[in-house]
Amino acid sequence: MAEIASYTPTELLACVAAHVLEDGKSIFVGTGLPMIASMLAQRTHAPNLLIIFEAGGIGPQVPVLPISVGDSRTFHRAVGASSMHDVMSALQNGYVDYGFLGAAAIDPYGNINTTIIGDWERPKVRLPGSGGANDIGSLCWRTIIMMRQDKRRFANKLPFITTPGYLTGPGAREAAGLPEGTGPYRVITQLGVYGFDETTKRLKLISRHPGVTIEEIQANSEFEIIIPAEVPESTPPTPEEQRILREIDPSGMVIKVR
Amino acid sequence: MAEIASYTPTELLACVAAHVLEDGKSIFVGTGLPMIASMLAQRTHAPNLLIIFEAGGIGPQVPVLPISVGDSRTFHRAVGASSMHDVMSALQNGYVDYGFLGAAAIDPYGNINTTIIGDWERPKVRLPGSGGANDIGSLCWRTIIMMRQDKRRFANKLPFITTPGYLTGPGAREAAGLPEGTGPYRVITQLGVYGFDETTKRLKLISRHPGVTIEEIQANSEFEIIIPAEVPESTPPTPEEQRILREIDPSGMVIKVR
Amino acid sequence: MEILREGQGELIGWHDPDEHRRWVRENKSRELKDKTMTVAEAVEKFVHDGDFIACGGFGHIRVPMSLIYEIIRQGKRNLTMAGKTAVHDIDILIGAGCVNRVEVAYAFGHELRGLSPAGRRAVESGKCKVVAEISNAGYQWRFLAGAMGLPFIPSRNLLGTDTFEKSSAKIVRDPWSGKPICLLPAAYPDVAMFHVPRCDKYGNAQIDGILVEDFELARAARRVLVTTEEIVDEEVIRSKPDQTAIPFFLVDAVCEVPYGAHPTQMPYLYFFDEEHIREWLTVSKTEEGTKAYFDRYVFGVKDFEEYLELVGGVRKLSYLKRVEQLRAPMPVQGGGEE
Amino acid sequence: MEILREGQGELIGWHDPDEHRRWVRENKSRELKDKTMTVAEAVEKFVHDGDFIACGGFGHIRVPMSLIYEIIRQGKRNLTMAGKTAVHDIDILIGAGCVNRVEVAYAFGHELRGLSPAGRRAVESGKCKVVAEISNAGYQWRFLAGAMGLPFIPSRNLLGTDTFEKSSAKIVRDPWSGKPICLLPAAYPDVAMFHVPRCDKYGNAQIDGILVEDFELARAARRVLVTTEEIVDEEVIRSKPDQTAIPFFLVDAVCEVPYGAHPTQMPYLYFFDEEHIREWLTVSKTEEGTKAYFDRYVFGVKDFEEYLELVGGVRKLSYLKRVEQLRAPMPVQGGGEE
Repeated sequence: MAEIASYTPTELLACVAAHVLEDGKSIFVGTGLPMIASMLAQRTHAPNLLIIFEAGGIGPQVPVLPISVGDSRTFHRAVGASSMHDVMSALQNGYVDYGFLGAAAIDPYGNINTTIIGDWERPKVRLPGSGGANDIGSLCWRTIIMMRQDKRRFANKLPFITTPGYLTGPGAREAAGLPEGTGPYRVITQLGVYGFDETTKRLKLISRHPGVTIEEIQANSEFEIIIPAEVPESTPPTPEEQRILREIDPSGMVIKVR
Repeated sequence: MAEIASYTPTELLACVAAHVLEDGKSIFVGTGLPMIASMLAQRTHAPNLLIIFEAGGIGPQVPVLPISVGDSRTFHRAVGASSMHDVMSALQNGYVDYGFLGAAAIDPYGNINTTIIGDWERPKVRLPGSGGANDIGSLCWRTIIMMRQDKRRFANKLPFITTPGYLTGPGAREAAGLPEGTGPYRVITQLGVYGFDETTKRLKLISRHPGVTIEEIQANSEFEIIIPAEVPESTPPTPEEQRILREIDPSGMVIKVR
Repeated sequence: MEILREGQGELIGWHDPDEHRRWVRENKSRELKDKTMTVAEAVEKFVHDGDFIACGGFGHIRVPMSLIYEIIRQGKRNLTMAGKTAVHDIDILIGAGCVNRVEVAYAFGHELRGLSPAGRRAVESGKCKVVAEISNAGYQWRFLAGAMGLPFIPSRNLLGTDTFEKSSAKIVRDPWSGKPICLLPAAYPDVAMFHVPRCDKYGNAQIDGILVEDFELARAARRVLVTTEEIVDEEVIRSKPDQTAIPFFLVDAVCEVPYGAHPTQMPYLYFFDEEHIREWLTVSKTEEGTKAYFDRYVFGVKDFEEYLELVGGVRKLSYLKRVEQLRAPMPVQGGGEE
Repeated sequence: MEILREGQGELIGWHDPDEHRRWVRENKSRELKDKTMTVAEAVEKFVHDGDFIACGGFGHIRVPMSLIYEIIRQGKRNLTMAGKTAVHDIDILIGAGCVNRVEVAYAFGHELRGLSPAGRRAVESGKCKVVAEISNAGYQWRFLAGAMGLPFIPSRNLLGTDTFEKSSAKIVRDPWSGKPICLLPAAYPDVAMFHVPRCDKYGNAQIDGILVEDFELARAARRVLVTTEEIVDEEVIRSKPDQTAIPFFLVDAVCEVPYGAHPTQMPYLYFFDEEHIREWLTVSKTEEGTKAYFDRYVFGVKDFEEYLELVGGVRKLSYLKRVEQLRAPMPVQGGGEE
C-alpha cells in the first residue's frame, strides 16, 4: 500500500481515463479532466487520437490546457477551425467514437442529471443544464462519464434526466429514436471503473482503484452495482505518465499540485 | 419610326429590364441578359442594388461579365463569398426582393417550363431543368421573367411546370405552402412588358415596345392576354444606356454587336 | 407523420416563417449605408424591454461585453435570453436584473471556474425563470432553422430525456425510416449581439478562427448589433470576401470598441482576464457585492474606455495580449470540470 | 404531421441514418495518415460501377476533371450522377457512356454556352434516364441533411410544381404553423470528387472564394476524392485552420494534379478554356465526333499531364492564368442565357 501515496486521486483518474481511449479514434472532449486524459492518451499510447471540441476546433495541437471548450487553444494549429453546426453534425453523422461527460448524478442505466436538484419549476439547486452533454450522450458511439461517486450521486432515480444513458434498459434508446449502437461505455469515479451489463444495461464494476474494496464501492451507491466474481485493480499511474501530466497542466489547474 | 434602327432588340430588353429594378433592393441574378440588366441598373438609377449569385457571391464589383453564376467574377471584390446554402437560405428567409428567370415556355399564370418538351419519361427535347429557377420562383418576393414570346412559348398549358407562377390562380401559391406575398411580377419579351392582374393573377400587358402593335402581342400568344384600355410604349434605350451596355459587355457576348 | 410527443417547455422566439419574411422585407435594409454609432445609441435604438436576446461567441469567448454593460446601464428589463452556453454575459445580466427568463442549453456555470452565484441565486429564488431546456446542438439548430427561414429542423438528440420534456420540441415519426425523430422549432431572436475582430462601416463583419454558432445566429436574428475591435475600410473586406461571416444586410449597428470582449477572450488578440472574472465570481456571492460591482464598473464609468482604465488599463491589456499569444504563462484559476 | 403528397421520382442516395452511421464507423478512418495516390489509383479503388457520384464546384467551376477523364479511361459503367448544376462533367460522362442515370437540378445545358448535344441526345434516345427532378437549393439541402446525419430536411421550394411531382420529396403539414411544407430526403452519395487549390497529404483541403455546396457534399458523401493544385505541408493548413473546408477524416484519396480543373475555371488561378469547351460542344453533336474526342483526349494520352500538353501546354495555361487574373481580355463565346 506504499504505492498509494505516490500519486494523487486526480492523477489516477486522468490515467485511468486515458487508458480507456484507443488510438486512431475520435473524441469529443470538454474542459478539465477529460481534456487532460485525452492529451495524456495522445502523448502515450494514442498519438492518433483525433480531438474535436464542440465549439468548432478540430484536431488542434494544444499548447497549454484550454480553460473553455471554445478557448482559442482548442483550435491552436488545428487542422480545422469550424463551427458548432459542423462538429455537432459530424457527431450526429457517426464520425465521433468517444465523448467525455461529467455528471452531478447518475442512475443504474447511466442516465445523467446536470440540470437541477429538487423541483424543475423552483429548484433547490440550479445546475448548468445540458450544454453539449445531451448531444454527446445521444450521438457519439461511446460515452465515458467521469464523476465523483457517493450514495447521493449514484442514485436509484434522478430528479431530471438531462442526458440519456440506456434510459429504462435494453432497447430503450433505439425505441426513443436515438442512434443505434450508442450509449454509455464507461463510468470512472474516485473508486473504480464501471461498464454496463450486456443483458440488463445496468452499471457493472470493471475495476476498482488500488486500495478500494468492493464494500466501499457498493456502500457509495444507492443502487446495487453488478459485481463480477473477479474484479481486477485499475492500473495506477506510472512515473512517466505523472511527468506528462505535469507537462500538460504545469500550473496545476486541474491536476492539483501535491 | 427612325428610332427603331438606333438600338438592337437585345439592348431594348436589357434597358427595359433594368428600368424595372429599384434602388436599395436585392436581386438574385443568372448569367446573360439578367446580369447585364442588373449591372446597367447599378450604373444608372440603382447604384445600391445588391446583387447576389446562387453559388455564393454576395455584392461583388463585377469587373467583366461573368459567364457562369459560379464564375470567380461573381465574387470579385465581393462583400461576401459564401455558399449556395447561405444564399439560398437568405432567399428562403425573405432577404431577396427580385429574382430574374428565363423560360422556355410560360402559361397565363406565369408558371414556367424549363424541363422538357414532350413527355417526361421520354422527352422530345430535354431542357436543363430547374437549376435555381424553382428556388427563385418559389422564394424571392418578385420574380422577373425574360423570354422570347411566340404562340408556342406563351402556352395555355405547359407539359411540365418547373417553376411556380401563380399556379392555378389567386390563393394557389399560399395553399401549396409557398411563401405568402410572392410570385411573378413582370414578364419581359421582345414585344412588351407584362404584369399580372390583381384579381385573376393572369398575364396582363403593361407596355408594348416601340413599334409593336396590340395585335402582334395577342397573335404571339396561345392564351388571351389581358389588355388594358391604355397601353404605353416601353421606354427605349438612351444613348447613355447603350454606351454603358457596351462597357459591360465589350466583347458583345450577350449584347450582340450591330 | 404523426406527432408522438410534445415538449412542455415554453416556445421562445418562434415566428411563422411568413410573418418573419414580412418583417425582414419591411425592416432590413439592403442598402450599403453607414451604420456606425455608439454602443449607447445601438442599445437605445435596438434593444427593448421584453426582447428575446442572444450573444455571439461561446462561454467566455468573443462576448460583446460593451453591449452587455450598456444594457445594464440603460436599465433594460424583462429580457429573455438564449442560454446557448451563455456564461459571463447571462450571469451579469441576470445579476443586474435585466434578464428574468432563460431558455437553457448551458447557463449558471462558468465551465472550469465553477458555478455562477448570481445566476443560481436568481433562479433558486424565483427572480429569474427557466422557461425551457435544450442542448447546445439543439439551440444551434434552432438558429439554423431560423437562418434558413424554416419553421423547424429535425435532429436526433434530446430524445428520451427530461431535457426534451422541458423543451419546445416535438417528436414525430420520420416518414422515410419510420423511426422517431425530434423536430426543433426555429428560433428568431429579437436581437443578436456580436464582437468581431474587424468590420466595415456597413456591417460586413469578419471573424477569425471558430465561428461557434455566430453564422446561424446572425442570420436568424431580427436585429444584429456588431461591436468590432476596429472599423476597417471596405477594401479590407473586399480583398478577402470568403472571411466575411456576417454580411452587411444582416447588420443594424456597427460600433468600434477596442477590447470590447473584455474580460472574455478575443482569439488571437487577448486572453480572458481571470483576475476580473474571479472578482465578479467572488463579489456576486451576495446581493450587496453584486450591486457594488455594477456601481463600480457600469454606473461608475461613463463608457467602455473608462471601464478599461478601471480594470487595469494599458498594462493589463498588454499582459492579456501576451498571454493570448503564448508569450506569457497562463494565470491559474479555480478547479472543477464542465 | 400528416403526409399531404409524395413525389414520384426515384429516391436516390438515401440511407437510413443509422445504417449510414454504421458505415461511417466501419469505413472512415480518423487517423492522420498519408492518403496521396495517383488519380488512376483513386478511381480504381473508390469508384465502382453502379455508384451514385457527385462533383464539387458548380457548372464549369472547380470541376475535378482529371478524375472525370480517369473514370472514362477505366470504363466505369452504370453510374448515377447528381445533376446539381452539373454541366461539363456530366455531359462528357454521359457522352462516354459512364453515366446512365441522373437526378436533375440542372444538367444538359452549359449556361450561356447553350445546350449539351451529347447529354440531350442520350436522354432523348433513352440511353440515359432522368430518374428524378429537383432544384439547385433542393439538391444542396439534400446534401445538408446527409451532412447532418438526418433522414430529411424541410424546405419551402418545389411546392405546387411538377418538379415536386417528379422528385423524391414529400409534403407534410408543419405542426407549428399548420401550413404545407416540403421535406427533402437526405442524399448520401457513394463518391464525391473535388478539386481544390491546396490540400495536405492527409486530406485537409482548403478552398478560396465561394464554397458552392462543397462543404455539405463532402460531409454527406461516403467516399471523398480530392485532387489539388498542390499538396502543401501540414503547416500551411495549421497556420490557417479556418480556411479548411474539408477536414482529413472525410477524405479517402489525395491526388496532386496541377491544372486539374481544366477546361473549367479554377478561381484566382486559371480561366475556362473556352476554345476547348467549344471544341467539345461542336464535336459532340455526333456520336462519331464524341468518340473521336475521347480517343484523342482520354484514351490517346497516358495521363492528365499529356492531356494538358495536347490542349495547348504551357502557352495555353499561361494565357488562361492571365485571363483569370484580368491581365488579358476574356475570350468571346456563344450567346443564349441560362
